[in-house]
Amino acid sequence: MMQVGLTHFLVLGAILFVLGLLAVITKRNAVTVLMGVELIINAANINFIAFARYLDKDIDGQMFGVFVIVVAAAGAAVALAIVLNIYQRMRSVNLDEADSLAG
Amino acid sequence: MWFDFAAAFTFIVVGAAFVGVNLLISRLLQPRHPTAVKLSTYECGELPVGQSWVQFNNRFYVIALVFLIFEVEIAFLFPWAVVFKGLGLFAFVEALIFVGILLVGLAYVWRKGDLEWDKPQTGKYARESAPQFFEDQPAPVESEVREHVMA
Amino acid sequence: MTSFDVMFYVIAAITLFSAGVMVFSKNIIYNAMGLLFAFFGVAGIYVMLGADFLAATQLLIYVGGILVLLLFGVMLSQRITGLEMRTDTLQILPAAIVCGGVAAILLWMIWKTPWPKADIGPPEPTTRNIGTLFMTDYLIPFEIVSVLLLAALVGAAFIGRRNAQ
Amino acid sequence: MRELIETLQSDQSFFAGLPPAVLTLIFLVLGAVFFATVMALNALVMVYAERKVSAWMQDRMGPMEVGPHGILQTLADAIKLLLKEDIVPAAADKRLHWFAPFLIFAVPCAAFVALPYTREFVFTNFDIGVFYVASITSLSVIAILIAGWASNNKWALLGGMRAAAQIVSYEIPAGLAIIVIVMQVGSLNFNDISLAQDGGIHRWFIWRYFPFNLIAFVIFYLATLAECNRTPFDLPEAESELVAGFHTEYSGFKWSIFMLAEYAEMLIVALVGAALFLGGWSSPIPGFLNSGAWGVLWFGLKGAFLMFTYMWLRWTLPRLRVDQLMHLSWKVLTPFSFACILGVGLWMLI
Repeated sequence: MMQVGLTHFLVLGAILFVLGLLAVITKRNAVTVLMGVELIINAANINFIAFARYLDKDIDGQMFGVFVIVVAAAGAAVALAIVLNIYQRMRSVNLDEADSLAG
Repeated sequence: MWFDFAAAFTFIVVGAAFVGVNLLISRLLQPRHPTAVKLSTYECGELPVGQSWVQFNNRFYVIALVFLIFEVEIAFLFPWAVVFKGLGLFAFVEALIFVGILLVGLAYVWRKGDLEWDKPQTGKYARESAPQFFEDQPAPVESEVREHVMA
Repeated sequence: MTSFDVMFYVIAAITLFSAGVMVFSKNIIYNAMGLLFAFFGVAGIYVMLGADFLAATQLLIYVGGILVLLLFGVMLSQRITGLEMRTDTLQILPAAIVCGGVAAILLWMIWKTPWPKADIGPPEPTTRNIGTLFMTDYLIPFEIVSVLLLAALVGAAFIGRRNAQ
Repeated sequence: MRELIETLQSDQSFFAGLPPAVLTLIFLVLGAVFFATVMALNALVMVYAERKVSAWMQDRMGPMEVGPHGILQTLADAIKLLLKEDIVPAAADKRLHWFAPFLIFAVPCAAFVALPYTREFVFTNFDIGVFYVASITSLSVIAILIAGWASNNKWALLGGMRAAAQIVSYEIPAGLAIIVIVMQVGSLNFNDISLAQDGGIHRWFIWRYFPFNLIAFVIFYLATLAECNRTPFDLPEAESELVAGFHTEYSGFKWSIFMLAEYAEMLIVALVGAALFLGGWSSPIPGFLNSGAWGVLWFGLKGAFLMFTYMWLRWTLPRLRVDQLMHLSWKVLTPFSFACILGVGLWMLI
């Protein structure tokens, strides 16, 4: 077993990314899809910070990480508001049922 | 740094283990005579109606939303506060702009009444608007009652 | 194996297992619990990469903020009965193909790229540097973040308000 | 702590042969067990004190039967709770019902690690100490929501939702009040913050930049009181309307875990308040017992004083209404804490 280095962190990030992608594709409930999106964002952030530590040796990657977290928070807030609104109109948060623009 | 976080991790694990050991001891000592009535959900002696996983008012969501936005702001203000002493006026003006823009948001939700919770109403208005569950009225639909109670 | 390696495998196992729970469990609250530990594990990974401020931010914003918001969202958007707490899965076969493909490409790329061997020292505290960078190189993004947050707050409050309809 | 481990290794002592990682792990586990025990004892003492204080304020005797002046009463209660049957309602989600006590206890346990106990001996030296404590304590919201949901009980769920809404609302003013102090020190490290207040009662942060720091202290005090769900902010457990709030369906020792966690959280916020505003481990009289292990005494006394005021308030003030609660957090405390940051910032510039 080789010493833990950049590759290990990248592989971990890749697996997390794929798991998040799986959730986004397969889940029917909008809130769970959002959870999958958060997982994907986390996976991307691991890559940013791993590169910052092992390649850049600077903290610019961490700055990116902070901004990514902020954007994720704003995105989650708006997305959940939309989900709740859909729920109130259609009494369902299943994405395949929310296929009408007219509400 | 790694030592500190390793200590924090250890504390979490040991804290959980402490609970586990105590619950195990309790489990070994306690009597266990479950009956159907004992295992029923407690609703002040009434038989439970429906599941409890009911729907709540959206107001909870808006509170959580305002909280999240300001939490992010606090996370940004912490590193700013650390360097504020050394940077002086420039950093102060920057933070002022940053906070000022967000205070507009607070003012917005304040103005729109999102921060209001239902107040108990008194006087004439309350008598008129209070829900009337009397015999001459049509019986309220269950969901309406629930929304009223949960609000 | 150093203790660093051991910690990495422990944290990675926690993260991946809880991410698995998040993806494969059919109960939404269990999904949220899986997400909780996945966020926690990712915070641990940040610590291992020397990003202490970012790890605490992850706990504060993701676990203390976004996850609470998601839980509120779950509780606000479910029907009364417990049956509806289950979430179905769709499109399992195409999803497996797509995800398998993406995973293969990513892993192949990571494997094939000749990453430079880097000598790295012990991690340094980062908060002061992050604060300084906020006030210098990243000043514009710092200010724009507040505009973004304002937009998100106003927009989401408008959409999420009950009587918006 | 790390220095201690290094000394033990370098010596020709009993521990010399062990690899450093194992030695560190042993010490960390011992420390964690110690603090978990402290949390349990803290709850025993505080419950007794709460009974006696309330009795004193209402001009009655309080517990008198078990031991002299009823001093063993809470111990007897603890043994009783240990022997009680643990009821999990048939309708509850069993796994999460079990899981919530673990989470709610582990969170304050993790916060203890970063606090400053004495000048010389720090368990850990977190560079981001204050921020770490603020973020780790925000996790207890999740545990409360899970406990409320898993019980599958209307009172529990409503209590959990209310508690969550209340705690998150008051996290904002508490965080902003902490920032007021961090601005003045320029560090998030608890020991730096305590060091900046060393040298007597007049150097404590609560008196500086008058009145901004005093206002910040009041904001922090009220906000953390609300985060602990204490009276007058105990709406989540308002027994007249919600039975027992989010832990209605918890019985036996699981219920007492919630109590332990609640008292531990009170202890943490009291100690954090003492470290930020009341000088931490430094002695109130310049040069008087101001070194070494005496720091623990001063720190503990300040924390105990704050906890006594929590009890005092509990038996003095009536409970707030929900709308008053939200009003106080968002429309009073939050604007005032921004004003404190503004005032201190301007003052530091001139």
